[in-house]
Amino acid sequence: MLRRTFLGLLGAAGASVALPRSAAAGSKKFGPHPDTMGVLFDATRCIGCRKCEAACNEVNELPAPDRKFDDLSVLDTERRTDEKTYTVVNKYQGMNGPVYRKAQCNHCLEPACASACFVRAFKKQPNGAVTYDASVCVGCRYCMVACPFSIPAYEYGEPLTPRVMKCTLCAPRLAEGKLPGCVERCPKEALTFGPRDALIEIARARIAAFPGKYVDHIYGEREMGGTSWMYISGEPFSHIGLREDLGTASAPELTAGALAAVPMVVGLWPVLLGGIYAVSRRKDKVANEERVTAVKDALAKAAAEAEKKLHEELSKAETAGRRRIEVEVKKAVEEALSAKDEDAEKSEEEV
Amino acid sequence: MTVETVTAERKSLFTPFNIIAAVILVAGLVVTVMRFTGGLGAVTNLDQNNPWGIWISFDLLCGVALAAGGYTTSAACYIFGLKKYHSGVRPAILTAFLGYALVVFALHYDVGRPWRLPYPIFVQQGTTSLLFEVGLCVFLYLTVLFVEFTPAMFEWLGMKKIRNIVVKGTLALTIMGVILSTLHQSSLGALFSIAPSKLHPLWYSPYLPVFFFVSSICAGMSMVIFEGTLSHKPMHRLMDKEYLDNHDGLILGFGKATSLVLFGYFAIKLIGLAYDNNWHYLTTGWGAWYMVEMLGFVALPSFLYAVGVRDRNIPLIKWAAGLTVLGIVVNRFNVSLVAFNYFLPSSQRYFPSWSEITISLFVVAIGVLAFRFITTRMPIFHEHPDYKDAH
Amino acid sequence: MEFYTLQDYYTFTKGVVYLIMGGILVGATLYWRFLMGGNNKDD
Amino acid sequence: MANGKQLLRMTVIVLALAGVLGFGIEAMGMLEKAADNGRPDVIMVDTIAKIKNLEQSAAVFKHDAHTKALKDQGMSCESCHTKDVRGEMSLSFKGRADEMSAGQLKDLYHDGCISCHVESGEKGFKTGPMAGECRSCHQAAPDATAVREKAGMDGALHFIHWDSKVLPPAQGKDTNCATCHEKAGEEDAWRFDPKFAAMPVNEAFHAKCVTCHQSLAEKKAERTGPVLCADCHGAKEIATRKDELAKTVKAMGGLPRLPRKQPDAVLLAPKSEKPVETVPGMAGVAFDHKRHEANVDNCVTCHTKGVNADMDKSFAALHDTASDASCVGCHAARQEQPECAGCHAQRPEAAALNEASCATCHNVGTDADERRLMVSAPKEMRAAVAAEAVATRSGTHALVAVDAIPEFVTIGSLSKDYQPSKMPHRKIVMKLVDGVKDNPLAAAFHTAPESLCAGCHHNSPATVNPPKCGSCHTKPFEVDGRPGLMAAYHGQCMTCHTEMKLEKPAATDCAACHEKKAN
Repeated sequence: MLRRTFLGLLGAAGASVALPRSAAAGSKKFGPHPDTMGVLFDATRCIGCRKCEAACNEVNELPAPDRKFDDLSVLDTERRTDEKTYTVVNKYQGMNGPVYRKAQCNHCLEPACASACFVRAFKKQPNGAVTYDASVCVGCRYCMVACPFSIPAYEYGEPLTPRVMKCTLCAPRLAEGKLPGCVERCPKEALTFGPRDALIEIARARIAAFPGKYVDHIYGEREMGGTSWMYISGEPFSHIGLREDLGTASAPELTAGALAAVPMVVGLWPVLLGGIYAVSRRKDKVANEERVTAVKDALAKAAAEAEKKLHEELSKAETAGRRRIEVEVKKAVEEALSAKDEDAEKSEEEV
Repeated sequence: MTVETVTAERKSLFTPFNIIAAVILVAGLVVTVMRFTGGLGAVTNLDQNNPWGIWISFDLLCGVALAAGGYTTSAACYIFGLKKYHSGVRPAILTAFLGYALVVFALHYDVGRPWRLPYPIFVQQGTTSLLFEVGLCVFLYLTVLFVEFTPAMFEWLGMKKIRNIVVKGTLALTIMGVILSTLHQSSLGALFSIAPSKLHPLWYSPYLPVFFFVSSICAGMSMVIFEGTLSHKPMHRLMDKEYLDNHDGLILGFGKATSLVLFGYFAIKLIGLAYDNNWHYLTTGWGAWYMVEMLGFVALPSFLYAVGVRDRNIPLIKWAAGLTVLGIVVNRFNVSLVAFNYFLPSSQRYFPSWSEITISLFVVAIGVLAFRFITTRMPIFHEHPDYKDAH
Repeated sequence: MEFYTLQDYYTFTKGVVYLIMGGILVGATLYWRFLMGGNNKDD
Repeated sequence: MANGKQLLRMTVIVLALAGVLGFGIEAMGMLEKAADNGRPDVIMVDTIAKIKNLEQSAAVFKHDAHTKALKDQGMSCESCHTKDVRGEMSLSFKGRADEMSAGQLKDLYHDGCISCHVESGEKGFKTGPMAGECRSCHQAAPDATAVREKAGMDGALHFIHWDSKVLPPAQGKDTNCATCHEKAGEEDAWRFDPKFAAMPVNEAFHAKCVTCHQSLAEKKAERTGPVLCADCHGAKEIATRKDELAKTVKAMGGLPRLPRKQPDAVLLAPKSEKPVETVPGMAGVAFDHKRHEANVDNCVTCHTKGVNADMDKSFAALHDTASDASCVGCHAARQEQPECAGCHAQRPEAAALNEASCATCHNVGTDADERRLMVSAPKEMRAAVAAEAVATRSGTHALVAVDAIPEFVTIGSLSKDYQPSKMPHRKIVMKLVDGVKDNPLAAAFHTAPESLCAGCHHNSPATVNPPKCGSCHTKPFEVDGRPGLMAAYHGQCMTCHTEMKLEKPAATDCAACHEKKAN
């Protein structure tokens, strides 16, 4: 009984998991902050020169790479961001020659890393950057599990002070009114920095101007609830290493159901379990009482029966005794009557 | 009795068990030094794509699931009033307490800055994180388990007064334990609900928390049976008549319950499959592996339990328990490792290194040793003579 | 209070809910004692 | 119930099986995919499927393998296909009638196939499956799948038919069109002939082509067409044929015009029987039919519904940029060839359909009265007007004098890390000139000599003295969609090089255009 009740209740909690997907939280909507900035990457413009990588390395004072940034043979193998590299450019084989795509933190509007972090080390800033605070990070790496774009990297080589490393959208430079390092260095303006809304307009305009050149989709406009960093491309996005199966539900929406079940459990389990306890105790008590009564009854019955039996025995014994006496008396009387008949008759009447 | 045990230990210091344990401990200490001097990279095969390895899959996910015996047994005994299982409660609580303590211990290896483990609770609370929920619950539940365990310790130490105070709170502690367990067992599953794109659809489900919770019940009860079987032989001399008399009854009762819960688990997994319309994946290689898990490690043990209970076949129930425990391990590994990052090419997939396995063994060895240390000294498998009929 | 991300909103509401949860656990214990502690022999 | 030990053993077996299945299945998955060799001649015989559910999978029939085997064994098509009274070969299997039951069909095929296999086996030939070898034909996972290209009667292929001496002209005619097109003057009678009306188009074509080719072969004619599936439908075979025909056509100096009395020039303008009062809004277009004939594969490229059907002359149909059959669409497609794409691909304002380009075509009858009169003019007059207009087109590209083109332009206004770039301006222009100078389409549309300049110096009137790039491209990384100067230069040069398929210099070879500053 216990388990089935559990199942039932948790089943209800589980069902609610699937419900709150479309609207953000009930009827409330949380748009991006009006100041949210972003970057638009245009894959038809990128030439794979790695200048953005070099710029990123410089402005973030990251360790020197194993191979120089002007060594373009690096592009032959697909790479991902790591603890020494906030951004990488990868080469993909397109329908008409190579296509390049820059990878870095997409600065989600509803960051999965922030949603996952149990010390709030990640924060979506009003200017769009998702920043990281190493001073509270425990190093659990749940952010890396959560990130749908597989961006955060970890300093596995650091024994005691490992950090999670990822692009900061050059938040410190933005504060100084400068462009992100990679954007500023792009020789083809394949990267455009600006208010996110304006970027979407630009992207739409470009797609409309060259309908044959672009896939009619802005990657990041809605993916995972939308990102600050967005992409347009002439190749299907899945061909340039961007997953098209992420869906539009943001990370907080994905976990909202499970989180919503938590307080319900705390609220209802004491009631439920206390109830079960009380019921089972009461059952025990009732059973106990019944047993006691039953025993009492049984005892009483037994006693009664014994008494009855005794009584019967007694009465039987009495009758028998009486009979014996009678017989004796008779005998005596007969004996007496044999002597004196009339006297005997009288004596019998008297009895 | 305590005195006897200690002398018995001394006689056989070089038993195979002790030698293996010693080897594991030494190897574990070596890796520990490497871990805290060279970083995670020096001892693990973790990389940027695979941030969680077997220290999470085995030590955390399996550890927590298999320690679920604590709350299931105490709930059965104290809340549902199944007093005949009373003799099974203490071993289960002890196993759970050690299990959770070791989970926390193992986490010190896995997280980057272990001394900050209290941060999420005391410094900055990331309340939207399921890991926060897990952390908070594990922290509280470990405390609850410790308090639940203390009567045995106080009896051993002869501290009657305080022991009686704690025992009075048994019901509250048990309910607290069930609440906390419900929450973090399910939240461990919900951890992965944030990454639908990374976990294979056959294992990802909005019902993940429910799956984890229900399977933890099976895991807990099977672990009680399984662990009872394991400890039966070496600990037999410590077990009193009540424990031994009730043991078969406990196995039968738990076997029946587990069989039923496994049935329910199978049913809700099926519902999950239908809910996301994932049938077509069943014909793929992943589907075959999923079927192995579902048929070989859920349906089969459920059936074996049922047969065992009907025939009062104790050995069969014990085998079924072993299979269930293995099945839970398989499930937790599937969710966190095998089906996680399923889309990556095989060259980028994770496989544990020897030093990671060593630490996992090290943790298990410490658990077994602690279990032995405590059971040979404290009244776990037997009742303390002073507290006969105290329940 | 104005929130610009669902994330911030949830952080706030969940924080409050966690505090309430703590209250519920204490409250439930006290209420249980009040409920069970009466003089009702009938139980 | 069963005892524990037995159950344990069963458990172990089930687990082992499941394990093997789990790990082996991926290899099995690969096996399924292995036999994916597309053949044009594979026919899946599933005739019974129209009547009832199949008991067996459809039978895999490789037609060319059979044709060749029959030939090798001295047998003919008649082993499987009967001839009708007219001597035309039936395409269905011998003995098949319309109203046959499933059982009859099954027997027909089984008897027909297996008896023949047995006979040729007895004669000592390598033969096909016999009775009992069901799975050899009825394959659930066929070892070969059908992949057929469209046969495609293009201009050259058409030419070798109508030019062929093997197919004589019909009586009293100059041409042999009637050999295939039974009603002369209604060339696409193919589709409208009641004899073929009930037939799917592909069966009609097979009935016509294959039977004719086969009968010519039997008559030992000088030349005949293919009868094997692969020769018309195999990708490799089609490519070979196209190559060979292209050589022939080249040797002849181009394909002769079809002797069909089609017009040389047509006036595309509103038409009416009676004189009209209102003036049509748009000037007419003189359409050079002759030139277009040479530039398309066949008539139905434009006459999509057949040459005798009315064309859709609506604005939408003729100006649809997405359609290869529309004027504008076809012209736009031409802009995709490398010589044109360098400029056109990166300039939406140079796209096929823009306001400035209307008059390029619509220029006959600029005078309103003339236009009004033309509406009711007789056909001949209209054709004459059109021909006159066509004749005035020069066909050669107007160009700026070479001396007026600066030889070098040094771009140094923003050099920071690199030296100024000395751009070989004249060389670049001449490269563009090379691409268009013999292109009549370009000549017609690039109306002014400075048109080519606008390929780079866009968004300003075409002139030999365009404004400086920096006067528009000012600040970099602005959100108004206009690139900064550096990105404008890079975008212009690199995109053009990519579109024109110029491999050198590579876009990332910075020093090829401007040397790195030494410091």
